[in-house]
Amino acid sequence: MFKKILIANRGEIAVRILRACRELGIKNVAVFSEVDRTAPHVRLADEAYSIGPAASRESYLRIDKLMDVARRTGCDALHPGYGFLAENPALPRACSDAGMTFIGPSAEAMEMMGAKTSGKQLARRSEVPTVPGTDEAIENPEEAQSLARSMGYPVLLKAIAGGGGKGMRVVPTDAEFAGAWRDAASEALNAFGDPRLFLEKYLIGPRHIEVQIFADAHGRVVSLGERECSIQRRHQKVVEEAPSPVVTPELRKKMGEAAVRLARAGGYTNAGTVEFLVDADLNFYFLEVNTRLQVEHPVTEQVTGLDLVKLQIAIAAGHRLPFAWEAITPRGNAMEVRLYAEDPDNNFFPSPGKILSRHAPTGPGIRLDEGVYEGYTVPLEYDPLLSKLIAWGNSREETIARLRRALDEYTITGIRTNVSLFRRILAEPEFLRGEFHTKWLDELLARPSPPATPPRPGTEDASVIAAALWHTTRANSAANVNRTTSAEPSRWKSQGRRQQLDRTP
Amino acid sequence: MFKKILIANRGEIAVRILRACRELGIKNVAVFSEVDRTAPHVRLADEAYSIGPAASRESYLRIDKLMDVARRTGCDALHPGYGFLAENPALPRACSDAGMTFIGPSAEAMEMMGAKTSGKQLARRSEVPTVPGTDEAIENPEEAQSLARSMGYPVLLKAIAGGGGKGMRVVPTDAEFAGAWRDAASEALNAFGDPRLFLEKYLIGPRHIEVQIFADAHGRVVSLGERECSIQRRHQKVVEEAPSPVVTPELRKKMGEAAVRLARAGGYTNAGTVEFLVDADLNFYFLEVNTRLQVEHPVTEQVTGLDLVKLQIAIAAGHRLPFAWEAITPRGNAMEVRLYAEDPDNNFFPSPGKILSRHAPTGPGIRLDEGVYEGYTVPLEYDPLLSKLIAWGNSREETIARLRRALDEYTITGIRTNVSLFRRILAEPEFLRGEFHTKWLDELLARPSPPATPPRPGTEDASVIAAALWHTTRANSAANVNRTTSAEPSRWKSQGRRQQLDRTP
Amino acid sequence: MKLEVHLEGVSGSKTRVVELQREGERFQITLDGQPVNADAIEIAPNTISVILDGQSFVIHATPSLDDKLKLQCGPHEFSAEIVDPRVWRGRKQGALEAEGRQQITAPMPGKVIRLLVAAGDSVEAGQGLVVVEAMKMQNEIKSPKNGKVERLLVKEGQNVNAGDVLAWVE
Amino acid sequence: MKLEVHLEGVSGSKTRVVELQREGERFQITLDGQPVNADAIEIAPNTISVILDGQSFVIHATPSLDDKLKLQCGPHEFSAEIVDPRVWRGRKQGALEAEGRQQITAPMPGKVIRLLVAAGDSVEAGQGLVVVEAMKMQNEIKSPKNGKVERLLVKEGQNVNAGDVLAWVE
Repeated sequence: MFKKILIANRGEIAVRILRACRELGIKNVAVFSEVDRTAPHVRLADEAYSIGPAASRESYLRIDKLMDVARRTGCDALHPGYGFLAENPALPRACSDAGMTFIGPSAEAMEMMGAKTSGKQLARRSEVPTVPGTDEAIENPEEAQSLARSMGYPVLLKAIAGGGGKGMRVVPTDAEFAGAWRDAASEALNAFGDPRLFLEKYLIGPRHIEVQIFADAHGRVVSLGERECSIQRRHQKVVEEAPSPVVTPELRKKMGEAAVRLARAGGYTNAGTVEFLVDADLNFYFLEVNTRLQVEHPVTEQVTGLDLVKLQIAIAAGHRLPFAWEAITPRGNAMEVRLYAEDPDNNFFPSPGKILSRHAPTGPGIRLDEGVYEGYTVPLEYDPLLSKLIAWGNSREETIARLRRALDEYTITGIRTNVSLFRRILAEPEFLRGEFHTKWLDELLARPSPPATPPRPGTEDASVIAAALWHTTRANSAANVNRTTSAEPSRWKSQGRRQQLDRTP
Repeated sequence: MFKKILIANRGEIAVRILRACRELGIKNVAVFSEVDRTAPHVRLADEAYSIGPAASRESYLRIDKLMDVARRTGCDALHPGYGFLAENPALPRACSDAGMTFIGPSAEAMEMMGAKTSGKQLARRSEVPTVPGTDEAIENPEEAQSLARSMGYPVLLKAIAGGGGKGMRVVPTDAEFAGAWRDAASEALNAFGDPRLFLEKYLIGPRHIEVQIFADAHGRVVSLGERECSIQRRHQKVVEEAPSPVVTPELRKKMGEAAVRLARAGGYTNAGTVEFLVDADLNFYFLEVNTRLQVEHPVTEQVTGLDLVKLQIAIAAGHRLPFAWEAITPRGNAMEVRLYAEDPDNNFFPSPGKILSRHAPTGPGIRLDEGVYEGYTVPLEYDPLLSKLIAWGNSREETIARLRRALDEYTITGIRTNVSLFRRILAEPEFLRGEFHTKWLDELLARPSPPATPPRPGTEDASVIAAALWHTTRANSAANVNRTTSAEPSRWKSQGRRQQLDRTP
Repeated sequence: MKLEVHLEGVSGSKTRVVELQREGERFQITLDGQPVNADAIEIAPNTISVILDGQSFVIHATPSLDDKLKLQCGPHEFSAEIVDPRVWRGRKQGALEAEGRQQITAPMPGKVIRLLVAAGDSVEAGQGLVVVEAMKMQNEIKSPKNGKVERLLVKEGQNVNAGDVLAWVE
Repeated sequence: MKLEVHLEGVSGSKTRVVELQREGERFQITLDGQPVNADAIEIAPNTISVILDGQSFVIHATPSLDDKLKLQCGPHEFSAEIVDPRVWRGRKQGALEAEGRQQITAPMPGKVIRLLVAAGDSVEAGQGLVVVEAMKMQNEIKSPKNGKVERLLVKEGQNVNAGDVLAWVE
């Protein structure tokens, strides 16, 4: 097993990884940029080294600096987390050059499976379904129409030279094909000087469902089941759950086998995620492979009982996937919400700043993967993910009830968070019935907000009383200050504000 | 289902119950004594009512006051938690008189099973093994000796009139029987004026293992498996785990069946715990029944996935135990430590007071059932249980590694806690091998403390630097204060202390 | 002590009169002249527990940069302005002025990366005015009303702090 | 600023000299005259992060009633007394005096429920002197040394605060 692991990341995922190291008795080394000196991963790590300015490309994206720290501290392995360099093949290559183990797939597997086009080609070769269609232009409209018929409507016409929606048409029925082809080709010609088109099956309201795979260096590849990730805001996942409310045991088996086939074909090792689109008829289509740990890995952990980060480390160290793990059956239901420092009332504008106070939920069925603490200043330079709140329950209903309860307990002052977004999602009947797709949340948010739930009777009175009490106690202490200091005017407001803003020197 | 539940308790268990209510959509009502106005259960409840002075017998033990609050607020059920009135049959009777449901067994079942003697009699009638021996005096020493031979040595002689160890003798072998009998009888005569003795099988290094049972009102009784509770300090459990490291599937089945038999014989309903002593040969002997929820119920929840408080509420509302629950198989291993406000370096002296700062562990496999928050003053009037820290892992080793990691992250200032006790227990080879009994911890603590683990190199230097930094920043701000106020001497110490002690007005 | 509290929240804006009279460790409280059965205590810094007719509320108070007190009570948020008759402070005139003219401020620190309008342009409510980048995300600051851009106070490339005025829309 | 820090902990008691020199937002630090590669910052009130030769430490500082600073660094605890040459304070004399004579204080608030000895009694180290009840638990306060009870300062039934002197043992 490794002696010391460099964690080439920050935030909650760096904390997640160093906790796994600690539980395994492996020393861990954190790195931090100038603005991350006070970050939780620095606080909790065994060792921590500065690697440069706030801008990622001058710190977290600098392979040379990471390798330098690793060499100086005697690390024998590196964990990339997600984001930053996690899917950059140059990092496993640099590790290999430095005689260290990269905790993840090989550079070759990363290149072959991670890139969209080569991933798709690999999928086709491994008989993993991809969205039906052609990658190349079809010259003859009749040929295209007969292909459309064989795929079934609706289909999507796309310009070969396209982009930005120009030369793109959804064709709902066969009768509309010829006209749509003409319009799209002419639009493409006007926009790009190239009228050529290709076509793809158009998926209506698809779901985003992904399969977690693990492959060891001894040829064993397993699927740990799926995650439902269709709740997305502008292509960004915000709620994830396992298992998916629509996946049947048969579909789970088929998707799992497809994912394993793909991983085998790509010579994949370590943790990976095969993303699929699933249509209303439960047909699934390969989307892409994420050659790393996912943000949403905890929901799989909660239902399988496995620690995926420890498993990644064990596999990287050459251990075999134990047989028993192949037979893992998920238990209950887990759901994760991504708590961001952003303002849902103001178009989800980032809201970094100092966390003045914080009360985090605990208790049965609640897990929090945190990247902040009370008094911490969330920097503006990075993704404003604060923490991931994960609930587990015997049923989807219990999980949602626990998540709601935990969100009600969660309070944070000083910065805005997107907690109210989750309150809204978790109250939507369609969400509760499991009826949604990848555009569902954007459609929901495009609709006018529902009338606000009226507060519990007394809420307003209690708030007025609280404000008065707050003022009264400060006004009195400000008066005391005035008595002992000079006659210089001192207002309670600046007093109160200082207490709030300056609690950390 | 109930509409509103009165929670007749305080601290972490009141919080635990109100969270279950919230998840079920049931309104909850808290009660509090004068010193508990700021307690977490008041903070989190829907409604909260004062029921009198700090002394329990004037507040939490006053059935009349509880019934008054329940009536005024329209509660249709009451949950007693553990401790206080939880095992007092007068409470279910009062509930029944008030037309409310008591969430627990009937007064009759409580009386029959909860009392030591009637419980033991019931056990004998239901063919549940009890510690072999006689309850009544044996007049004839020869008769006693032949009984001792049939039970097997060692045996324990006890004075009928006894107490405080007088007239008590452990007899290791048959050869020593006659002398021991003579000495014990004469000691008993001197101490109590009554030389009569009885005898019991003496268990060497027994374990305390208990079985969680659930019974609905429709005749169904199930066992949810065992908890190992042998780690006790002066008969007080401090670490509990499930499953027990020594219980085999066969023993689990036998103990579970015995517990279910007993519950059936006693006409028991709702949650109960049957406590057993288990000897080195894995013979088990009935000890007593706890007719309520246990402090350590979370370890069963973590391995079964069940929410025992919700189950209690459902059964009290007349629901049937679902069939599926009978087939529950425990998964992995869970362990709980009881964090107390007490000073392990000073004979576990209680250490109530104000929690100045607090950093609680989170992350995979960690559950915290809390009864405190930062800024809270732990009152001196009650049991100083702060929180229960519960870890779950795929194996006992992983669970212990997670618990250690969590204890390392846990910091609290302002009061002393027993965290170091758990660090010590979790490092003991015997504990790690699962080799312990009910006296093990007392024996461990009676031995001289092992030489303290030397701190990581640099710990002392870092602490000195931290002290200097702390002083420097305060000294400067104190100097500022001095400049603006009069020449009255102002020391940084009072300044710093005020910052610490007076953060809550 | 008698205070006027101007509260803004879900159900609009209101002015309430609160009187707190210390009695031992607690306060006797009246609301709009009526005594209420309320027990209020600050249980942690800026965290206030109020038990009102038996109902338990926890309110988190945060002083904000605009001299208002932000109150969070569960999912509900209010903004309170407190008038203390013991401290004379001229009432703000901003509220009236703002009716016709809107001040556009940066909601958070960041960098102006694009101006989408110029002074004098007519704009519609919801139309983007300025793009501010923060935490690697680009964010359009939109016009709150139909009108005309009166002034733009920032340039492309300029760093701004939370609360900085970016533009005026008339 | 140059400070003397008297540290008591696992490995006994030591006096260290620390010099902190502000340089921008950070400090240049020397320990016993040697410059050290350390970066120290208070990341939350009374929580100090120190990175010393790359090793990351978090120290929680709590001022205690005896004018010392309690330091918690993971499982390790230290007690520090800081001498600031800028502030003249007479050194305590307690340390020497205490060698022969022990002051017995209440470690926590509670109620004296029983006196186990009387003034003038000879006692052994570890022998119980007074029983104090707190949080429903009875706790024996023991003699730290062989000697004689010089004075008892409390009575049965009396409430005591943490730090109150209960007795003197000579």
